Order: sequence, then C-alpha cells, then structure tokens
Amino acid sequence: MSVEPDLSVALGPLRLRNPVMVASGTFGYGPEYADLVDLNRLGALVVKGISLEPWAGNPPPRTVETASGLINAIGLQNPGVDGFLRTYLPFLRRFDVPVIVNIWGRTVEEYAAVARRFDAVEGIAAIELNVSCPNIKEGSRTFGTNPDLFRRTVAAARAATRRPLIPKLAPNVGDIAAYARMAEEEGADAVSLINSIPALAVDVETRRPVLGNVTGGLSGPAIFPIALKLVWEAARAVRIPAIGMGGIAGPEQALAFLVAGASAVAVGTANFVHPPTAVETVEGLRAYLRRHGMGTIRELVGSLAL
Amino acid sequence: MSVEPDLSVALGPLRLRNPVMVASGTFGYGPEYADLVDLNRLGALVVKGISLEPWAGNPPPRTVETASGLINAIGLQNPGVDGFLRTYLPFLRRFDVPVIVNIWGRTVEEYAAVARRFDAVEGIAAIELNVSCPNIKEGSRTFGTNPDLFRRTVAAARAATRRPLIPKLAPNVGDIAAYARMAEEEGADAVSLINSIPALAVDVETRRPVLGNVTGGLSGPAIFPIALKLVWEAARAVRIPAIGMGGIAGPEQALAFLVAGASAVAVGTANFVHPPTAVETVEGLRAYLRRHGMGTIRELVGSLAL
Amino acid sequence: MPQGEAGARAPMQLEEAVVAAHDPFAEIYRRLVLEAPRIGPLVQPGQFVHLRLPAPADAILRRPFSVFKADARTVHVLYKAVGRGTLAMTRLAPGERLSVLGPLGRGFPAPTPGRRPVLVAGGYGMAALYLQAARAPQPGVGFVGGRSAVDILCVAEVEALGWRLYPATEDGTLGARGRVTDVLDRWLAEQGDAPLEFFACGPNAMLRAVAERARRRDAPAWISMDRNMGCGVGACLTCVQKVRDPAGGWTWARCCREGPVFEGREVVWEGEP
Amino acid sequence: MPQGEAGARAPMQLEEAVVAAHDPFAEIYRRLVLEAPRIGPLVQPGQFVHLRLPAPADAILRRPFSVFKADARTVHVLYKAVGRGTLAMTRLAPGERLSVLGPLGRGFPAPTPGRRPVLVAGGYGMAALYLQAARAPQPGVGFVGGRSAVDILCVAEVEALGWRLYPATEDGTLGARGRVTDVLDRWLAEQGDAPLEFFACGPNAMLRAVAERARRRDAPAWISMDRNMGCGVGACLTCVQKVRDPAGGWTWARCCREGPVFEGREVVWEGEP
Ligand SMILES: Cc1cc2nc3c(=O)[nH]c(=O)nc-3n(C[C@H](O)[C@H](O)[C@H](O)COP(=O)(O)OP(=O)(O)OC[C@H]3O[C@@H](n4cnc5c(N)ncnc54)[C@H](O)[C@@H]3O)c2cc1C
Ligand SMILES: Cc1cc2nc3c(=O)[nH]c(=O)nc-3n(C[C@H](O)[C@H](O)[C@H](O)COP(=O)(O)OP(=O)(O)OC[C@H]3O[C@@H](n4cnc5c(N)ncnc54)[C@H](O)[C@@H]3O)c2cc1C
Ligand SMILES: Cc1cc2nc3c(=O)[nH]c(=O)nc-3n(C[C@H](O)[C@H](O)[C@H](O)COP(=O)(O)O)c2cc1C
Ligand SMILES: Cc1cc2nc3c(=O)[nH]c(=O)nc-3n(C[C@H](O)[C@H](O)[C@H](O)COP(=O)(O)O)c2cc1C
Ligand code: FES
Ligand code: FES
Repeated sequence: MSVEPDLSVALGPLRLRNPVMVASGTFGYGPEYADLVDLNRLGALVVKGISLEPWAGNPPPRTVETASGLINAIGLQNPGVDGFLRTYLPFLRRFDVPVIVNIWGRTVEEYAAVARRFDAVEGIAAIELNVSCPNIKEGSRTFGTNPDLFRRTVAAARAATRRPLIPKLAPNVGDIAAYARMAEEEGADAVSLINSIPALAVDVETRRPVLGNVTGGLSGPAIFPIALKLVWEAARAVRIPAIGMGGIAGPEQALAFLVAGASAVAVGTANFVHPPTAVETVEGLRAYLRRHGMGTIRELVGSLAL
Repeated sequence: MSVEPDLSVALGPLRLRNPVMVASGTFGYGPEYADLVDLNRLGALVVKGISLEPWAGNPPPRTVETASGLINAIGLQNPGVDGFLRTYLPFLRRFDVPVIVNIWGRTVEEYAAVARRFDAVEGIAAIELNVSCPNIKEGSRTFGTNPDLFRRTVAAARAATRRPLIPKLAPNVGDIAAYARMAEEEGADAVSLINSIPALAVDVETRRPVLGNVTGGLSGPAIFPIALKLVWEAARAVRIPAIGMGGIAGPEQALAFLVAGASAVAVGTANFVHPPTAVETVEGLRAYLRRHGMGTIRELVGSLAL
Repeated sequence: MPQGEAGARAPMQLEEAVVAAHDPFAEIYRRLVLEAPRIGPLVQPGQFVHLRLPAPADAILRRPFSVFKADARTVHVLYKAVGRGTLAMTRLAPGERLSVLGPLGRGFPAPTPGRRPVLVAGGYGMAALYLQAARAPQPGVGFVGGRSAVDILCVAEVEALGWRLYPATEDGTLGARGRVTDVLDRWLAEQGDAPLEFFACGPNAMLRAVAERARRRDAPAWISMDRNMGCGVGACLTCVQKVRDPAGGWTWARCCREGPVFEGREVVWEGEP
Repeated sequence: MPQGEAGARAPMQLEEAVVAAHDPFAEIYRRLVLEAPRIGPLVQPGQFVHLRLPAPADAILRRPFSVFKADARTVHVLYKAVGRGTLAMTRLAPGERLSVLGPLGRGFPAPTPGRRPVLVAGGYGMAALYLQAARAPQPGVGFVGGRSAVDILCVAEVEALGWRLYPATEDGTLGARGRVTDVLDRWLAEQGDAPLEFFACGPNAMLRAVAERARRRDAPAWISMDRNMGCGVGACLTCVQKVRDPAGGWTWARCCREGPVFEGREVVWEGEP
C-alpha cells in the first residue's frame, strides 16, 4: 500500500498545503471563480495588485491575444487597501486558503505604506511586492529594472512588515540572479517570477497601438520557456525559495518549474481559459509523485540533472 | 493609372530593393533554399553566424518546439571565414542580392579580426555583429548584455571595417534604448533586433534539460509581441535605421515592425515552416501600399500614431 | 474600481457540452445547439456563455456569445463568423465536445408590469433579445435593423410570439429603408406618453440612441453592452465600461459581471464627463 | 562543420498536395496518399517529405516522413500517431490540402550489381525501404522486426515483389521470437561469403548492429538515420550526426541533406572517438 504523497511546501515561514497558487491579476479577489473552483484546494490565492488609494487603471482596450499569448494593460485598477479590506477580505476569510496580497506603489514610500497597512491585518498570509508590472508609468516601471530602486523598495517594505515578503521580479533584466540576490540580501522570504513581459501590439490598418496604454505585458504559454530559464537562474542564485510562473497550462509546466528549482508555482492566464487549471495541476502533481514513487514534492524541487 | 509603389529602403550606405531580409541562422548560407526561393527577390540575405575558425557548435538535441515557438541551441556551428569564402561565397556571387555576414567571436579582438577579414572581401554588403547569441558560453553571452563590453565590441569592429556595420542587440536587457544609442555612438550604420530570447526546456519525465546545451534561444510567433516592443523602443532612441525581427510569419508582422519604426525586417523561423514567407511578405507589403495609396514604403516607417 | 459583488444569481457552471446541431441560420448566421443540461435551465434572458473554441494558436481565449434559446437540456447560440475563433467554430460537427462556461453576466430584468416592452436590435442583437421576448408576460413591439435583409435575424420567431416587428435595412431589401432608430422615432412619435420599457442590443451608437430616446421619455432602457472579453467572469478587468457612481463621478463596471445589460442612465458614454 | 553541398539531385519542390486517401494500414499505422504530381515523379528510394500538418500551437514545425510509394501523381506515407503532430494528422480528410516539401535528403543508392540486397527494418523502417525493394533490379531478402505482429509492416507487399522476408517479433506473435538481428545473424551464418549489400532503417541500436555485421563482411551498409528535424533542407543544423571526415577526425553531417542515408562506415557512433 502506498502512502499519499506529501504535497506541502514551505515559503519561508509560510506553509502551503500544495505548491500551486493562482497568480495576481488572474483570479480577481476571490469571489470571481468561487462558483467553479474550491478555493480551499489552492496552495495560495494571490489577489490582484493593491495600492494605497483606489486606482482607475488604463483606458480600454486592455487586452489583446497574440500567438499562444495574451498582452494585458489593465493598469493595476484596484479598489485600494480600504476597498479590498471592506469588499473582499471578509469573503476570503470564509475559506481556509492562504491569501497573499500583491501590492504596488508609485514611490518607495507608498510601497512601504501599503505593506504597513497589511502588516496589521488578520488573514493575510504574505505580501507580494509587485515591482515589475510593465503597465505602470510614473516611474514605477523602473522599480523592477533599476537595481538601486529595487533594493530600496524591498528594504522599505521589509522594514514596514513582519509578514512574509515576496518581491516579484521583472523578467526584462540582463541578470535575473542579481535581482534575486538583492531580494535575499534585503530580507525577502521568497521571490516570485516572472511577471508578464513588456510587449506591444499594433493595428496595421489604422497604424495605431491596439491597447489603450500603448504597451502591455505578455503572458500565457508563449512565455513559458523564457520564464523557465529565468526561474532556473534565479532559484540557483539564492537560498530563499522561488515561486515560478509564466505560461502554466497544467501539470507539465508546473513540474518543469519545480524541477528547475521553484518551490511553488502560480497559474495565471490559464485561469481565464480553463478555471480549474490550478486544482487539476495539483492532482497532476500528485499523480506524478505516485507514478515516480516519490514521497514528497520537495524531492522534485531543483532536481534538474545537468 | 497607379504607379508601382517603391519598396526600396536604405540602411545607412546600403540600399535594399525591398525591406524584407532573411535572418541569420534560418536560411543557411544560400544554397539550402535556392531551389524554392528566388534569392534575387530578397531584400538581403543574412548568412549563419561566422567565426574566425570553424566551430562545431553544441551537441544535439539542438532544437525543441514550444507553444508557438522554437528553442534553438545550435551553438553557432559554422565553417569559419575561410570555409565560408571557399564553399559558399562563390555560389552567392551568382545572385544579385545583398549578402550580409553575421559574425561572432569569443573575444573583442576576435570580433574585430573577423570584421577585418570580411572588410577585404568583394561581395559582402554589410556585417552584422552577433553580440547576442544566447548559445555561446565562454563569456560571449555578456557581449550583448554588458554595456561596457558591448561598446568595446562595436568600437573594435568599427575600427576594423568600412563596410556597413549592424550590431544585433540582445533582447534580455532592461533598457534596449541604451544599447541602441551606444551602437549609434560607436559608429554603427544600423542596429538589428531581436535575437532569440534565452529559454529553457525540461523533460519532466527524465528531469533533464531537453537541449544538449541546457539553455537555448526562443524564436518564432511566440516572441513577436516582445520583439515589436523592443524594436519600437530602440528605433525611437536613435537616428540610424533599425532592422526588426522576431516572429514574422507574413506581411502582418512585417508591417507592424515597419509602423513601429523598423526600416527593414528579417524573417527567421518562418523560413523553416514555409520557405516562401519572405518573398510572400514582399508581395504583401506591395499590396498594402497599393491599397493604402502610398507611394513608398518609407512613408510607413515609424508612422505609429500614439 | 470594481463594484462590490452584485446580488445572488445562479452559480455559473463549467460544462463539457456536446454539439447537438449546427446549421446555417438565415443567410450569414449559424445556429449552434449545445447539449448542456447543467447550464440550460439556469439561463436568464440577456445572459451569455463563454465558449472554448477549437481555435488556432493566436486565439487562446474563450469567446462570448449571447444565449439565443435555452431549455432544460440545451443552449442555442446564433453567430456570424467574423474572425479566427468564429471561423474555427464553423467546423464544429455534431457530437464534438466543447467546454462551455455559463450562464454569465447580468441579463435583462423581467419587463415591468404596465409598461409595453420595446425591443431594439442590430446585428446579432436579436439573438440576445429573443429569450426576453419569449419569456415576457406581455407581448410588445420590436425594431430590427441591419445593412441588408441578410442581417435581420429572427423576425418570424419573434412574430410567432405575438410581437409586432418593424425591420429596417440600409439598402431597403427588407422593411423600411434607413436606420432602425429612424423607424423607431416615427413609431415613438405616435405613442404619446404611453408607458414603454426598452430592451436593446446592437452597435454602440444604436444603444446610445435608444438610451437617449428612453431618457427623454423617462422610460427605462436596458441595453446590452458587448465588449471584447477575457475571462468572462470578472477576474481580468478587460471588459470595463464607465458607469455613473453614486457620488456623482464615474467608476468602471465589468460588462461580463455587472453587465452586459445596463440601464441606459447608468452608462457614461464616450465624451460625457 | 557543414559539409560542402552534395552533388546534383532533383530540385526540391514546395507543393500544395491534396489528400487523395487516408486509411488504416496494418493495425497501428495509417496510410496517407497525397496527390502531389510535382513531387511524386522525382522521389528516389529513401528520400523523405516534410509535411506541414494541421497541428496545434505547440507544434509549429513541419514533420518528416519517408516516402513509402511514389508515382507520377502521388506520394504515399505510412505513419504511426506518436505525438502532437501525428495525432492531428490522423484527422486529415480526403480533399483537404497540405503543404508538402520534397523530395528531400539523399536516399539509397541503386543496389550494386552482383550483390544480394538485404533489407533490415524496424518500426516504420519498412515504409522507407519498400521503394528500394520495388525498384531494385535484383530481388533480395528482408528482415523485419518489431515488438509484436502489429509493428510489422508491408510483409505481403514486399513478398509480392519476389523477395523473401523474415519477420521477427519480441513476443513471437509473428515470425521468429526475438530480435531482428538474431534472425539476421542466423541467416548470415548460412551465407558464407556471398556478396551482400545492406539497406536498413529503424532504431539506432539496430542500425548500428547492421553496420557492424556489414563491416565484418566488408559489405556496404546503407542506413537511414532519422533525427528530429527542423527545416528539413539543411538550413537550421538541427539534425546533425557525427560522421568521419577525410582527415581522420569527425565532422557533422546533416541527416536531412547529406543523409538520411549514410554508409555505415561513415557514421561515428555514440562513444566512438
Ligand atoms: C456579451 C457578448 C455577447 C455576444 N453575443 C454574440 C452572439 O450572440 N452572436 C455573435 O455572432 N457574436 C456575439 N458576440 C461577439 C462574439 O463574441 C465575437 O464575434 C467573437 O468573439 C469574435 O471572435 P473571433 O475569434 O472570430 O474574432 P477575432 O479574430 O477575435 O476578431 C475579429 C474582429 O472582431 C472584433 N471583435 C472580437 N470580439 C468582439 C466583441 N466582443 N465585440 C465586438 N467586436 C469584437 C475584433 O476586434 C476583430 O476586429 C458577443 C460578444 C459579447 C461580448
Ligand atoms: C527522415 C525521417 C523519416 C521518417 N519517416 C517516418 C515514417 O515513414 N513513418 C512514421 O510514422 N514516422 C516517420 N518519421 C518519424 C516522424 O517524423 C515522427 O514520428 C513525427 O515527427 C512525430 O511528430 P509528432 O508531432 O507526432 O510527435 P512529437 O509530439 O513531436 O513527439 C512525440 C515523440 O516522438 C519523438 N520524435 C519526434 N520526432 C522524432 C523523430 N524524427 N525521430 C524519433 N523520434 C521522434 C519526440 O521526441 C517525442 O518523444 C520519420 C522521421 C524522419 C526524420
Ligand atoms: C490580466 C492580467 C492581470 C495581471 N495583473 C497583475 C497584478 O496586478 N500584479 C502582478 O504582480 N501581476 C499581474 N499579472 C501577472 C501575472 O500575475 C503573472 O505574473 C503573469 O501573467 C505570468 O503568468 P501566466 O503566463 O501564467 O499568466 C497579471 C497578468 C494578467 C494576464
Ligand atoms: C536555428 C536558428 C539559428 C540561429 N542562428 C543565428 C546566428 O547564427 N546568428 C544570429 O545572429 N542569429 C541567429 N538566430 C536568430 C535569428 O536570426 C533571429 O534573430 C531570431 O530567430 C528571431 O527571429 P524569428 O522569430 O523570426 O526566428 C538563429 C535562430 C534560429 C531559429
Ligand atoms: S472579461 Fe474578464 S473581467 Fe470581464
Ligand atoms: S533539419 Fe534543418 S538542417 Fe536538417
């Protein structure tokens, strides 16, 4: 008789019952998919990026499809910390799933301020620092691609909260390992990557950008091989755990991220296409462990044989 | 009666009869596709990367398919300058098509040495500096992502040849405009971009990398939206022309690159799928100009209305 | 900013439906009948389903379609092939399986007692309105516009319900020549201040015109705003539309969740403050 | 390093072929008959065609298949569905169009007069060898191996040409039980030093075994090396195989251009210097 494989993983002080989370901005704030997905079966739920004040985001069109991909320029529309706490947190508290808030600001101080607000809130499992959204102007773009600003942002957020802190790295850098190391040095508990990759779509008939914001971020199956390379590099560079994402469509990509060194993974765009992707991925991981006679998912993490 | 639209473009001192080239490494050295494609109808033919000495490249497997993409880790296998001059150039001279040699080295000096060798050769229209191939170890990787090394490489090649010089930019940098400007400052005649994007594929059953070289470069339709964004940024940053590539599958993507600011484009992976893609793209551009009543393709270049 | 979650509605379902029938419908439309016994019984008029089409690589998202008819076992959609996804859709054969997400969105409210329902449709709009007509307790009148006779859908079906229909085509091939709002205006001029209630689906300009007529008569206008969609369930914030907020400013509403049906006065139209 | 361009061969063609027939062939194989009048007449035994399949997003490249039969108007391939592309391939219906690139590669040379041809096939290998048998001036013998009877192809076809065939299956469901090389060895032992010439297509280990037998007898062995392919025409350098170079070292040969057929002694096998 075989024992049930152990799918639980640790992200620093945070323990997940399984390594499959849903990625920020692709699962709303919880209620959107609750009819279809048993939230309690997710490793964690990362909510859409939240700022200090409500934020209107970008004018439509906000998304456009590409070959095996999706470009989005939502522009971080969100109800602000108070709106989230009032409208969504009570709903989320009804579930037994770690809720990770994804936060952003327009200045280092704003990042710290949002982190501080959430530090005090019951029911928040961790804080993911979105320093890498390609859709924010006003300087924000550089938080994730400027080493100095990146370091200061992580440090300021670290000083503002004792909750597990997870900087989300930008993919469009020459040396991802350096950013992972900076995050570790500044006291992050884990890093997550990748955010969507800066991209552009043009309507050649009108010769205008397709998106209201001109540029956006590419996600979906198209970016998976790029994400896998970056996660592999980042995970090898640090001792803190990495959360891998980008183009997961099922167990196969999730397994690849884990083998390449991620301790957990997040399903993004695939939620839109097939909402049960994350829970089906959990079952796929379980089946894989059984088939390979592995007792725990942690045997898999970073097991890539070179 | 409508006049035939003028498709010719200038890349610095180099004049092309149309803006559609074939990209380095995806069209061999000329003979491979000559049965199927009238080479005289190409804007230019860029040959596979050439080094001073013959080079064996990477162990197989060398390519793997991904969602709408292809990862390659050929490792720049090539017959060296002499091998190229002996085996392929005589064949290419029989055609009336600008031949652009794509060159690489393992040191700044090697880059300069290859450029110098080609400076003396009749029948070479321009030199493309491959500082960005993701498949070369031995430090070469950093030529395209380290500002200082990049600048020195371009400067050394510039000093070694009077032929039109086209540095090919790496996509995996935080600020592509900065690299385009460095190229311009060091006397490049044009820039080309993008090379394939660093990527990884893992076989989850064996937990081994799929490719002999572990990592490779992603090309094909998957990367088009990323390439378009980078070309747009680079072209706006400099006065020298930009050559756009990455995921072109026909006129639509070529038009988008031109509208976003590229003066010419190159078809890569699509050659493998449908060898006439480049010449069909030329016809598609011609039809577009007619349909839009434009006299010259140059009206289109950089015409994106924001 | 996203509004709070709207009130109770039937939970959405994800169902592997089987193509029961797929045939031409009128000239340029096709009718796809899906065996979807979990979704069918829950559908309210004006709601939509989000279909995962056997699409090519450059169309990874689902595609939204109004529910034309629904019953205990089936969901029908009427559609026109306009692009990558809908072209692939035309090749679906009976017996094939298709993932259907639905019913989605907030549809039309039941017609207000004492008000005469007035449907206004353009393009596939009639596909979204048919169920509203079929389930209305009182019959009403309908105005259907299109460029040509082939664009006019479901006239016979709606007339069979006892409704009076006024088609209008730009080329005069069916009904009056001209825009549907011209015909509507002539008809409205004859109604005095009879209490009406509008239900509309079609191009934006038409919806705005209907909303304006309704506002002038102080009548409700329920208009279905179709926007390009991503998730279809409110998660991605692709399909946003500006609507008035209680404080006098505006806020974003998600057409897939707070909509697609809005009351005309809620909508902040292009160019309005 | 790429070798220089090989000698003259028929120019390759890009042809929009029409599916003329598509049916099961033996148990797990299918036969696809393509109306391809430009490519058909040019095919030499052992050459292949590169097909653009109606594949999903994760299989953008063409897929290579040996030509089983070819005549003035058609090209036949025998294939087994093993993955994304070949699965999509099974849904091709007669009348559908398909882009075909071919004929590609260097096939088998004409059998040497005075030598008895010996075919050795594993899996779809027989599909690559049939044409060689059919066009050989002298009949020969063939050895066909597989795991089970269903893996053994074309026995009747090749016997109909007057050839003697020896099947071998690992489970003994057809012919001798065991590996094809065991049967071959027993037969070879009976041949003394009769002049033979080997033509083989199948798994790598089998090809190597055949090449070794041939070398011991100082006979030529023409083996078809199937490698994953990109372009199929020599441009991408995906399909490389180590071969001996005149200077005593090794060089890369492209299986799609210098191959897929190599003489056994040219090949540098895994682990060899
Ligand atoms: C709530 C809702 C209900 C709908 N009901 C129906 C229906 O009952 N019958 C029907 O035929 N169609 C309906 N549509 C429209 C249908 O969803 C689109 O025609 C379909 O998504 C096009 O997909 P495609 O891949 O064929 O086109 P694409 O290749 O994606 O696009 C083709 C062209 O259509 C445009 N387009 C795509 N989606 C939309 C959209 N939602 N609205 C306007 N333009 C669009 C694109 O911008 C492009 O110009 C509805 C849309 C919504 C949002
Ligand atoms: C010169 C040549 C001739 C061939 N002739 C025939 C033939 O006559 N009949 C036939 O059925 N097949 C033939 N093949 C093999 C055929 O090309 C592959 O089966 C096909 O490419 C698989 O495509 P897929 O998308 O279905 O599989 P994929 O999803 O791409 O792969 C499925 C599995 O097959 C493996 N695979 C893919 N291509 C090859 C290959 N070329 N060799 C070995 N393994 C591979 C993959 O690594 C993977 O494990 C030939 C291959 C070559 C190179
Ligand atoms: C519509 C959309 C909205 C997103 N919003 C956010 C966000 O608010 N904060 C954030 O950190 N990432 C955001 N992302 C990025 C995703 O969390 C994820 O990093 C990315 O999409 C890659 O994963 P995928 O390919 O699986 O989608 C968003 C992505 C999409 C598609
Ligand atoms: C198989 C292969 C080999 C390549 N070899 C080279 C090379 O030798 N030198 C170079 O500069 N780029 C090389 N490239 C990159 C292409 O020239 C091009 O920049 C890239 O593939 C993006 O274009 P695409 O998406 O149209 O293929 C190669 C690409 C492929 C797919
Ligand atoms: S389509 Fe995603 S929020 Fe409406
Ligand atoms: S498959 Fe491209 S060189 Fe052989």
